[in-house]
Amino acid sequence: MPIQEQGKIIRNAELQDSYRKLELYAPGICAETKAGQFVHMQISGLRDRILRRPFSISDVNKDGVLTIIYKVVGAGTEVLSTQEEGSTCSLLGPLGTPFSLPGKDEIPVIVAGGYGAAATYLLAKRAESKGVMLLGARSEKDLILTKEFSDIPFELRTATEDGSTGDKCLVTDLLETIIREKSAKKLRFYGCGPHGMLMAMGKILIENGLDGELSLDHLMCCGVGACFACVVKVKADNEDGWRYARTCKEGPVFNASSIYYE
Amino acid sequence: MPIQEQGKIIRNAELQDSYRKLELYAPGICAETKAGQFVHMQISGLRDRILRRPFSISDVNKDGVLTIIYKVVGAGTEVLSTQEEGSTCSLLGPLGTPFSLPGKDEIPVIVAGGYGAAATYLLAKRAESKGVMLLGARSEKDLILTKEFSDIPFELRTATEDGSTGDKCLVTDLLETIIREKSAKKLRFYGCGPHGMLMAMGKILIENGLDGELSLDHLMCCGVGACFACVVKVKADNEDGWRYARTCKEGPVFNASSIYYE
Amino acid sequence: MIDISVDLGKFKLKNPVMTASGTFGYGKEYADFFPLEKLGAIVVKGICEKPSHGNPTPRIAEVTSGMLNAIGLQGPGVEKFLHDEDYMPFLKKVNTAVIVNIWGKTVEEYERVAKRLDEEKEGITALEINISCPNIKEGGIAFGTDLKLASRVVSGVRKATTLPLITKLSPNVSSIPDFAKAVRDAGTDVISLINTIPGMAIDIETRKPKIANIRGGLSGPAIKPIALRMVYEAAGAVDIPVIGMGGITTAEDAIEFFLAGASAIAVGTAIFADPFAPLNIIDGIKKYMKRKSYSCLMDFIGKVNIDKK
Amino acid sequence: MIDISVDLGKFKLKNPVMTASGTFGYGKEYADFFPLEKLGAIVVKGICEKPSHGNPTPRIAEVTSGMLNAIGLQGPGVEKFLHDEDYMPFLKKVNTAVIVNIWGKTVEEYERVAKRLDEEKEGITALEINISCPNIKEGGIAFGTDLKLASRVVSGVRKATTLPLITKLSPNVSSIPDFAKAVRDAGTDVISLINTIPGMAIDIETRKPKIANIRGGLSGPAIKPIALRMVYEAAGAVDIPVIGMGGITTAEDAIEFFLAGASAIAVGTAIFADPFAPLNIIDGIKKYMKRKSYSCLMDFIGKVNIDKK
Ligand SMILES: Cc1cc2nc3c(=O)[nH]c(=O)nc-3n(C[C@H](O)[C@H](O)[C@H](O)COP(=O)(O)OP(=O)(O)OC[C@H]3O[C@@H](n4cnc5c(N)ncnc54)[C@H](O)[C@@H]3O)c2cc1C
Ligand SMILES: Cc1cc2nc3c(=O)[nH]c(=O)nc-3n(C[C@H](O)[C@H](O)[C@H](O)COP(=O)(O)OP(=O)(O)OC[C@H]3O[C@@H](n4cnc5c(N)ncnc54)[C@H](O)[C@@H]3O)c2cc1C
Ligand SMILES: Cc1cc2nc3c(=O)[nH]c(=O)nc-3n(C[C@H](O)[C@H](O)[C@H](O)COP(=O)(O)O)c2cc1C
Ligand SMILES: Cc1cc2nc3c(=O)[nH]c(=O)nc-3n(C[C@H](O)[C@H](O)[C@H](O)COP(=O)(O)O)c2cc1C
Ligand code: FES
Ligand code: FES
Repeated sequence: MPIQEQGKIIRNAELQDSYRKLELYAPGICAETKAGQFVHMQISGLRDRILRRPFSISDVNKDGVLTIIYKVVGAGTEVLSTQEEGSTCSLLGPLGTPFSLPGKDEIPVIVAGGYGAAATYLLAKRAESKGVMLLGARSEKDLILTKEFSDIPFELRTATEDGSTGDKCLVTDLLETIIREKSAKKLRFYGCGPHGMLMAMGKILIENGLDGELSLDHLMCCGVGACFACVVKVKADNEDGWRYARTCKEGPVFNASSIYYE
Repeated sequence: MPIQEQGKIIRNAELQDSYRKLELYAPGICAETKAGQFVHMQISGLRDRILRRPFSISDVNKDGVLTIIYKVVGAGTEVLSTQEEGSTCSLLGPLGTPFSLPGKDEIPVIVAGGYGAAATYLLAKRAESKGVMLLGARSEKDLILTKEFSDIPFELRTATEDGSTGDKCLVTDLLETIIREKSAKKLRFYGCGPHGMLMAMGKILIENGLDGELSLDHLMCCGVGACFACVVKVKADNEDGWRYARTCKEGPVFNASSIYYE
Repeated sequence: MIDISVDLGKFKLKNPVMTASGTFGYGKEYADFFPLEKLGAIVVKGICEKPSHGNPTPRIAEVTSGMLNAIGLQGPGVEKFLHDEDYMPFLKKVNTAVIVNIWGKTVEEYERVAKRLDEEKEGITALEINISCPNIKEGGIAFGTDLKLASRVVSGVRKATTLPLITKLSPNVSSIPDFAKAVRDAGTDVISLINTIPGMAIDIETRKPKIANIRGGLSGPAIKPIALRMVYEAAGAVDIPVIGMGGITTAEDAIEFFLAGASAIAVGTAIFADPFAPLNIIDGIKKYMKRKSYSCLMDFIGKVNIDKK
Repeated sequence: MIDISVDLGKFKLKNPVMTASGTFGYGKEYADFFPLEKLGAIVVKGICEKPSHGNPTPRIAEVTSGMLNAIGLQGPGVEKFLHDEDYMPFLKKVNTAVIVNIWGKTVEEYERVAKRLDEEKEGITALEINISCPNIKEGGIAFGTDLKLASRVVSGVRKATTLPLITKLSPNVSSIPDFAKAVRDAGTDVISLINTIPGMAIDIETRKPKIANIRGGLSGPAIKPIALRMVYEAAGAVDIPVIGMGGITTAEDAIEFFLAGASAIAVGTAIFADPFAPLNIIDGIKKYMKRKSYSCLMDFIGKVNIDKK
């Protein structure tokens, strides 16, 4: 059950490039968190911007520490990056429909870009069988949590657009390779990253007669399913063949097969 | 000539009760400051409140340090009180019509309440002849800068409404006493404090055939005479006998005899 | 003893703090966070006749001290609303007033929706007629900015139901008093205002409007002074109760609306920032009343001090 | 080379950034801070026939991301304005466009003021007809919210002067396009908008309105989305140039207004926070144009990308 909790900042430090790692003491939320869920954060000091910001829960531990990996992109994350140890911020969470964990005999294949690595870390950690992480980015410096995924251990394969590390290709190219390579095995696919990447991934899965779980990122307002700001088109049994589903409540994780691709 | 300058906070500490002392490095403004002028301060971090706040310049020194004594009363001063050493805030100043310094052979008599002591400190310091400070407040804890005035040296007489220190009376009662006591001498009267106190003071001076300079406090917007937000009624040579004068430009210091008392 | 119950003519509320339509879903979405019983009333998201998709995305944009939205009234339609477990059946179990916000593309649709709700009115305290949504192509604000159309909608709905009627006015008019009087004459029991104010924002990099629908309705603290002025004008123009809303975030904000003449208030956008805002506002109102030694809301509703010169 | 000069039909400006009437006094007040020549134009505080006191105090109140003002057009009157050293004689020496904002209590007063300015028009670039001040008892917004009165004022002034005319519209109407077309037909050369939006704030301790005049005009970042939407609507409705204003604080804000269709913009309330705001905005516009490889303003004025579906 989601709650509101004052998260106390324990650490707020640079992780890599413009990515930062935020650790918050929020035992109530930690206890309830499932992989793929998010918190909706009110950033104190952002007086003239009133909406909360959603961040995936990257990790939780039994001491009640919740980890978020965020990228500084605008006014909110800018102010967040100046918040000091000891200060607090209000969190609503855990919110959203989580990933379903892979079965014992399934190999999880995670495809991630951007903060997607953070959003799928807890999934990888909690998966009983260890699997493969396909991580994509523009350039080496945007590849985050590579060590952490290797340590789980997950097999890490990387793709960069500029070829600065890993294969010089799109991460979805790695996905197609994996599908060919491991076609005999029982794979479970998961994805989180930029919209374009996820749509490409969904289509690849469907073309191959597969399914998977995709975590979508969308502008949010309430975060709890009340306002209908965050909708995406999903297939539906009506005249139009689609309806708008709320990313914050019915998602952020959707089955690739349930998404309505235009 | 007024300028805009980024003031760098050197010290921002409690002075007494809810009064705080703020020292800023602002050499450009310091060099130009006359007693009774003010700075118009933009408080950083006050994102949803856009107007500047006016504060009297309490002191300046030749090292370019400008001192303000402020009371925490609302959102702006609240945020100001959290600003740390090293941070900056934009200042416009020095603004407003200053006090005229007393002549060598005149005894300055200053009547002050609230932050009025801060607003008249530089006047006292720069006066060639030392004089008398009549300081009033609700209670002992609201009497500020008593030591500083004594050190100038000024003769300090205090009045509190609750009698916790000094005479249990209004500061304007002390003024009437002084006028009687020192009637032979050449006195110059100055006042700064709450509106009611200043109006009472003005009337006492006029009844006694005297004049004086009163520094008025008014809601301000531009601070430079452009918007007509801050007006007070002054006597005028027109049909109505009064006109609205801008406190920020034509004031904050007005002659008691020029104010239109309703 | 402090009494914060409020009498809105045909119905009473245990306290004067409601949720604004569209910002609290159908109640259930917030049931995990606090007991919904604590609210004075729950006003649900606008209901029309058939299920409706609403507008394309992006539907919201954050702006200075507020937000733009063009949700476009996505909703289940009246039948599903009446019978699907997530909507009325759930709300019937909540021990507080339930107000159903309705809209239509035509006067007749308003009437039909009202009639259906009237037929199964158990658990419904009142209807709020939304003639002011800026985000739909047909109906909505077009009704709310034309005196004759506004009257027609209200008198049509009046004939379709015996439920108490609240009419929600548009801020997009030159004279609020004219509209307040028109809808009163057409038979509304209560007036509520304001709905969002049409606004726009443009992404200067893509050069696209930040809202797919080009315009969106502005809500939040930014509009509070405008809303307060309009509530003051509405309350001064008619004798029926007025429900005030628009940017209310704190108890102090709410009290300003009471002083201006609102008998009750609704909290909207503030809920997105803090779901507990309505409860904090209820507490704050009580504290203010205690401090001021007011024993009931009538001690200060409409009691703004205006110097008569 | 980046060219930011702008052609407003009957007159040109060296750059598209002006000061909004009432927020920059008569120019002189800010002359200590920077060379006034840098501005595209100085628009002076509203001028009427006789000296006027304006409203009682308090005249302003700070609200969330904005302010309310009810200055009530305090001013020297047209004769003093023309001859007193602080006003026109000073402005004549400044090498930039000077736009005189005018108002009157009656149509005839508008005409007389325009006529006097026409008679001594040396140094005056254009007149801005304020039919939208919410803060005066007679005239002002009453003219700006009535199509016939708006037309009468503009056509009256049109006859009184050959100076280029800008008409400043009120946001307090349901349809901006109707007013834009009416004043164009009445002979205005340019439209400017928006003026402040009537609002209110109440001190909950004293229970008094925070503005002595009860209502005040809302300005500042809070109104920007509303202003932008209205500029977009006005620019879409008429072919004459539009000057946009309302909450513009940064170059990004200004660029949004250009994209929405404004040919020039005015900075108002932002000047109170930062007198250098107009200059920073000029710089920011140039940087944006450089980054986007635009060589003149026409490369992006009105070029908001609207999906035609
Ligand atoms: C379910 C979910 C999980 C997310 N998890 C993470 C994460 O783990 N790490 C991370 O760095 N980012 C994450 N994001 C994106 C993050 O919410 C935005 O980067 C953040 O809101 C930007 O705020 P800002 O004030 O800095 O940007 P601004 O651009 O100033 O924000 C303006 C508005 O747009 C919204 N917004 C801007 N970018 C996004 C975006 N990409 N997605 C959603 N809303 C946006 C903001 O919330 C705000 O309402 C997630 C988004 C969603 C929907
Ligand atoms: C010429 C002049 C000199 C001043 N010098 C000092 C000084 O040396 N020390 C000091 O403590 N205070 C001084 N003040 C008062 C000081 O400006 C206010 O206390 C301060 O603006 C309050 O800001 P706030 O945001 O904390 O209060 P809020 O009440 O949140 O402010 C809301 C608005 O009201 C204005 N305001 C509130 N109180 C006052 C006030 N008393 N006078 C003018 N505007 C006000 C604010 O500037 C702001 O625009 C002076 C005022 C003037 C006009
Ligand atoms: C996301 C959103 C959706 C809304 N949906 C509706 C609606 O369905 N019906 C309605 O009458 N008003 C709707 N409104 C308007 C609000 O009920 C309210 O009138 C307005 O937002 C002003 O109040 P606020 O500033 O407190 O949000 C909506 C507002 C928002 C922000
Ligand atoms: C203090 C103040 C005084 C104003 N005086 C006038 C005026 O005399 N004439 C006029 O047409 N507009 C006047 N305005 C309106 C502004 O010119 C401008 O249209 C409005 O403030 C919106 O822009 P902004 O949000 O950038 O301030 C005034 C605004 C303020 C804040
Ligand atoms: S953000 Fe409100 S429904 Fe998803
Ligand atoms: S504050 Fe603008 S004229 Fe004084």
